[in-house]
Amino acid sequence: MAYDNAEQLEEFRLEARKWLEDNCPPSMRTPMRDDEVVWGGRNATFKNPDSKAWLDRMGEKGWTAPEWPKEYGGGGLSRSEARVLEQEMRRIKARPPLFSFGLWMFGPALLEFGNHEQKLRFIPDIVKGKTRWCQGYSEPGAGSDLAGLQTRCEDKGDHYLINGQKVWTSYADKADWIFCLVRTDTSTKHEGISFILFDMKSPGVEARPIQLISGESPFCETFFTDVKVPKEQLVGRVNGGWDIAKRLLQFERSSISAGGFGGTGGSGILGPDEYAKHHVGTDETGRVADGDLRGRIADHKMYTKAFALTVQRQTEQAKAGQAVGHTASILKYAAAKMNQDRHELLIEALGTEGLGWEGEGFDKGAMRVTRQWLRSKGNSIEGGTSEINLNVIAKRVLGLKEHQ
Amino acid sequence: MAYDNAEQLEEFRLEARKWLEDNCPPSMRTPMRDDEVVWGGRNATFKNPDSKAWLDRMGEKGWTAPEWPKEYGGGGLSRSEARVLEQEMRRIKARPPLFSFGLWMFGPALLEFGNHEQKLRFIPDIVKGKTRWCQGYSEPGAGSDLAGLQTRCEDKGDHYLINGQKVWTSYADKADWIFCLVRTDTSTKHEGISFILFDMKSPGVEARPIQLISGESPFCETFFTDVKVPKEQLVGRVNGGWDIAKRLLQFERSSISAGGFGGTGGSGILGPDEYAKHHVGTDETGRVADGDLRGRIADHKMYTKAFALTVQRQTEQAKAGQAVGHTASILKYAAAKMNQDRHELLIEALGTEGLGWEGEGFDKGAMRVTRQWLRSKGNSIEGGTSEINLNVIAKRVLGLKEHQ
Amino acid sequence: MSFVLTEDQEMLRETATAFARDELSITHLRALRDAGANGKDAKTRQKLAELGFFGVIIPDEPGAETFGLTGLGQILEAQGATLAATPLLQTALIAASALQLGGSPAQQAEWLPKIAGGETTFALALDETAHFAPYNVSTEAERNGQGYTINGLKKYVPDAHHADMLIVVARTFGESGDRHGLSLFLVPRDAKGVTITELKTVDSHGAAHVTLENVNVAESALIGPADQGADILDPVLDRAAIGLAAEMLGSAQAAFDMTLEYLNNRKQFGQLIGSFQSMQHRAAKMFIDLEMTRSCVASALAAADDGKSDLAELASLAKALASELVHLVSNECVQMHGGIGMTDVADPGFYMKRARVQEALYGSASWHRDRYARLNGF
Amino acid sequence: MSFVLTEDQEMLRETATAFARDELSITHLRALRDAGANGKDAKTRQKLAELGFFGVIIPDEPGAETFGLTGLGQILEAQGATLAATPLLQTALIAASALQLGGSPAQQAEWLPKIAGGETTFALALDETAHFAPYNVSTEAERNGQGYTINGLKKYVPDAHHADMLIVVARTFGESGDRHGLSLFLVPRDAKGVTITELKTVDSHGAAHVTLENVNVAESALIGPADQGADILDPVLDRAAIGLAAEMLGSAQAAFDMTLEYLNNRKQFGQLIGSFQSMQHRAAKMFIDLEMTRSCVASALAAADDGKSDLAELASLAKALASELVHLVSNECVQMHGGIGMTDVADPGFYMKRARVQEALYGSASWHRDRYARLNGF
Repeated sequence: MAYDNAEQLEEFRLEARKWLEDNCPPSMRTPMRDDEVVWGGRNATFKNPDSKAWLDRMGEKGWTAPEWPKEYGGGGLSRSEARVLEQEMRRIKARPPLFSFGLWMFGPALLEFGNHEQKLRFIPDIVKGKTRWCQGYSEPGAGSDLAGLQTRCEDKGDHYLINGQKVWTSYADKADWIFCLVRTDTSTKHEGISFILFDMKSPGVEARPIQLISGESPFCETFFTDVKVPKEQLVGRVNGGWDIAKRLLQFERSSISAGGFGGTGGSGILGPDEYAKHHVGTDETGRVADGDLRGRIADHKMYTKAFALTVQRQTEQAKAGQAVGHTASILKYAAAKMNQDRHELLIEALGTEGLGWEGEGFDKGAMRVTRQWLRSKGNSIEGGTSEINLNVIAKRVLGLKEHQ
Repeated sequence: MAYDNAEQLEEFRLEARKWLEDNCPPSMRTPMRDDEVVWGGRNATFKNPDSKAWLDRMGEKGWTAPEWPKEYGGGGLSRSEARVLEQEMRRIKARPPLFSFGLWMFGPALLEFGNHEQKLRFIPDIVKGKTRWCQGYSEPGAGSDLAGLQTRCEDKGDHYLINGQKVWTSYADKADWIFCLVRTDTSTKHEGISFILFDMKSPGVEARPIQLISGESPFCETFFTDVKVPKEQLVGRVNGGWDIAKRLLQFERSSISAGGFGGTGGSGILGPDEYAKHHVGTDETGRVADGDLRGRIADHKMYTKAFALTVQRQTEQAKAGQAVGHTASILKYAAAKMNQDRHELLIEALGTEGLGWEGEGFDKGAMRVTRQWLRSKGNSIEGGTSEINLNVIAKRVLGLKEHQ
Repeated sequence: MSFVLTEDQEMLRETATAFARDELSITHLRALRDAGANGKDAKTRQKLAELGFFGVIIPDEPGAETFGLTGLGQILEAQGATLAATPLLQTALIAASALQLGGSPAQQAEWLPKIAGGETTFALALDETAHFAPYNVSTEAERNGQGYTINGLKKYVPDAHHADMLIVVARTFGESGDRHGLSLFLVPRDAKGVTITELKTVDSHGAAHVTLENVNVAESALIGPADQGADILDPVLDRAAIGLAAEMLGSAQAAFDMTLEYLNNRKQFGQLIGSFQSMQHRAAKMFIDLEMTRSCVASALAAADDGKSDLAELASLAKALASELVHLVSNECVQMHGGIGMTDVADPGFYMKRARVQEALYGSASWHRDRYARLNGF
Repeated sequence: MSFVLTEDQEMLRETATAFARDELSITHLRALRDAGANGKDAKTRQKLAELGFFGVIIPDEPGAETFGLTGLGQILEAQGATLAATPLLQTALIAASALQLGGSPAQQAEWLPKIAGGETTFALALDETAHFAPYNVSTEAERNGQGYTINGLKKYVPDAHHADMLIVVARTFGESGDRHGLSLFLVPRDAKGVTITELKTVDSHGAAHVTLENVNVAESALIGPADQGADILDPVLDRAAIGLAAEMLGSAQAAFDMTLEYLNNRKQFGQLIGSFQSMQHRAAKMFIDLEMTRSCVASALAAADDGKSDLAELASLAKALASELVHLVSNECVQMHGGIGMTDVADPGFYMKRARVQEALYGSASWHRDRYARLNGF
């Protein structure tokens, strides 16, 4: 860590600042709407040509994945440098150039468990946003009990043959490739699972969007019928996929708990206190007139603040080598509760204004809240249910035993 | 039920009213303080000679146990007559002449499971308040898991020999006799339990009061060392005690859920709304100034009202033959929550006035609240924990299955 | 007060339950939604009329016995179980009550038979803001030569997108917030100056904003004495809250039953999910709350029928508990169903969506807690 | 702001934790209680002085570094874990802060060394009613020739039954409820006209009512400018709330650890009670709340040391969360211990009793939620 002395870090900061000044288009320094998010991939769409330029430049430099090795197209930065880059981007309010399950979940796992050829083949395209990945994990019979999965993967000598069904595959209808858990041994549970990659254009793959209660369809049911997969696309060893799966779930929980829920966040949406002041009214001293509702909003805002401070504390402590362990489960649980409470309070504060679905007569922002309220109900289910997170905390953190 | 026609019932009402007018001393028609409760027994104490007269007259008539058979000293009344008697007593605000575990729990069980000789021997003295009974159920290693009890009962030919320890024996230091669960077979669990009765003056019995966090000592640890018990004092069959135990627990839960907690109730103690108005203050429209606290008090008062209506509904429905089943578990759970919430709110509303223990400087009524607040914490433990009640509801009422 | 239904009421309950199950299932609601019906369902209205459900609290002849609000409550509970959109709450309960409590003999003679027969449906146009606040009425009814001219805007009026008649609460005296000065008017939906803006709502029941622009009504359109409309409105709103609470109880019970069913069938980790103790305890607690709420709803219905003086208190109790219950149960229903609960093809989401509409109408839990406290003097 | 302790603070934390464990256990508190000490413990005071704990936020020489409130917070957390009754909150935190923030150079020179050395202890005499309401002061200080004459009654003053000096908040202008017009006075406990009524309290720490009857003090007894005492009082009370929150966090963590221990040892139905899923989920939720509260307490302590402008907001956050936490955990501690938890020989009850005192002092959760909302403009 000799390199990381303060002076050299300061030098890096100036370089990064200069580069960002030169390369981040002004339109990329404004708040991003949900429909402006860049997901990359073969069929990438860009609402604004600047989005493409910004992604290309950042991808070329490897700064979409600042800490990944240069060898595979990453930025090759140290943890400290990456943090400086983050600060500098925040300083100019630069948008994230790329949203990607490849960056957040699959890439880190492949770097840890993949072989050199696999990394060379897949990582650079993740960094540059050229391949959009989706995650083939849950199945109709395997939700919380993920290891109960049934999708068959048979060894046919020169290739694998895959048959089965996944659900809750995020954006499977838009993704180029899938990283997928499959069963390679039916005689055992956890030890019969493998981790495999294949192109979503392979014959026999079909993705059908699932309509949610919020009216949106970010997830798919995905069907595999005699899908042929080259053998070199299996990651790690045959029947060794469960360890990769677990590690990847940690990356997933961390990315959820750090980023919170709801993509770009609720820009343009007011807080429950503001809606309450507007719709419920205030007393002569400016307080929300309904004291009961006001107390519950205060309680929620405190929880939100406590959550932010906890993220900050755990980050600092991890930096200082005082990691608590399984913080992702703690934050995942709390983030789900927080986001759901927030939306319940928003809907309550909005009154009948929060009950619109579409069309005339309702405020557009309020209708977005209504949809997000329904969407937030998934927060305690997706990426590990709240119940599973409580189990993990009880057993792994608190050391409570199982029935004997 | 031909006898129970309306006319005859009306006749009984007039008789009962007349008898009560003649026999219930005026001082027995005033609210009762905690220290005026009559528990009967060999060493009965009466703060007021009228209490004794009232007990003697009611006991002689069998109206302390109105529905028990005349043969054993009971009132021999029908359900409808008993209800009329209750109404007439309430009309003149007559005090209950006797508090007694014999009346509430042991008597009903003995009438169901005992033989004729046992009933003749024990029931009349319960009715007249001459014998005070206590309950030997819980043990240090057998609380929620009552059937795990270890107190040994050995068959010594002409008598039983009992060795072991009970805890949470209510008023064991004041009781004359005990009804007790003992282990007569160690090779099996539920099927190795018997139900036995013995005199607390028997050699080898020792009762040590347990001091509670509230400072009071209503319960004892009770030790049995080579206690000899005549064989005719075993109720039902050897190893058949668990059925009696369960039935008796139902009587216990019903008596708790019907009567609520806290003996004679909180006479003289204000409600949380009144304490809040006094100590927290009110706004210009007379509302409790703290809107958050006010909302929580309202919530609690609503729960209390809902509880009372539920007791009433279940009574009426049972009368109409529409019993829900296991209502005791539902009401026991709710009564504990309600009483605990109430006392938390009382203490919160009292502020520092609710933090006194003894001596000068605090309001006497407030100090009683403080003690009752601590005592109320036992409500979700005694007579079947809230967790056990939830288990019972989940399995027996809702039909949820066990792990397989 | 009795918690036990009469034999007639019990039969009515069974009829209503069977009808809701057989003809007004959630599948029916989903089909209507997908067809863009937005809660408009003429066929169902016809069937309800045939069953006599519109006239449950209207005596066949003056002084005759009816099933009472308790009877109507059984029907609303049954339709709550399947989330059916019907005109019963607005018409058979609210309009019938308003006319019975405040209508002139002529009004009663004209409208009650039409209600009972399902010929005419109504909608109560009251709220002007996003939160229930019955005295916050700015809509003005000004005296003119022959009657009144009404101007104002009513927001989120349930059933106004299909009802034949409106009962408009307008101010004839004082200012917004005053209890005194309110008056109730009968206004045909097609009266000149009435504009109905149909709303597509989260529960697929629909509703409408109603704009009144120089709407002229005759003197005879006034229900009860001018300025004293609150004397009619208050007990009508209490009945509306109680009726809605009965509906909510039905919704909560149905969502709970669906959850239990799932708990006893779905496996994870080789075990029924209902065999996990944390699930069992959560289910048991919901059941206790259901039992409590059921008692409150029954008492409130009976209090209305018996003319009890604690009607307002019991109405607030029932509506507040039913609100908390229906949110708890519908949320747990989605959560315990896991991913499938989040999908539009499954039923749990429908309960959650309808629950927020049920809460918002005629006073939220928070509003009723506040009123309960006021009624209890603190 | 840093969530990571300095090496010095870490050592202080370890010392304090070991000292509390070894010398101030609950057994010690129980023994003091049974001896009727009522929180008076001269021996402990002596030891705290020897350890230097009274001077943790007082620099050895002007401008020198101290352990800061963060350091003192570690000690308070440690004493919270064993529920120890010490004069540290009143003396080392409140009195030291008041003198540092508002005292004249002469007052600082006179009193700060005496505080640091444990020679003089203090008690803040503020509240006059049963609820924390810092501006509701009716105690009057009237100017006389040489200084002031004070009259009034202070209720439930912590440590006043053994402290050497009082800091009395009195009104020199305006009326009860006004922020302006408060003044702070140094008053010896044995001053003429001061009556101390010792209170036996539920937590066995004791406290006292203080009556001031024509108590004469010199001009020099005034801390800071007259009438503007709230400018000193407000930040002092925020620090007090934060220090108490640290203590509460310690209590909650200890009660939680005790519960975990029991869950992992006690069997029922042949199983460890901690292996039942409903227990596991409840424990896990408590742990999450503990983690959240720990973050808030640490931030609030750091904000005081860094002179951050959001001190008030963070103080309310920490105190409110710590209140909810300590009630939840101490109640679950009793419940999960079952019958034994209800007995006086077991420790859980002590936590529950102390929790209510901790909540009542320097603002309840409800009070701080209200303030948090006000600070956030709603």
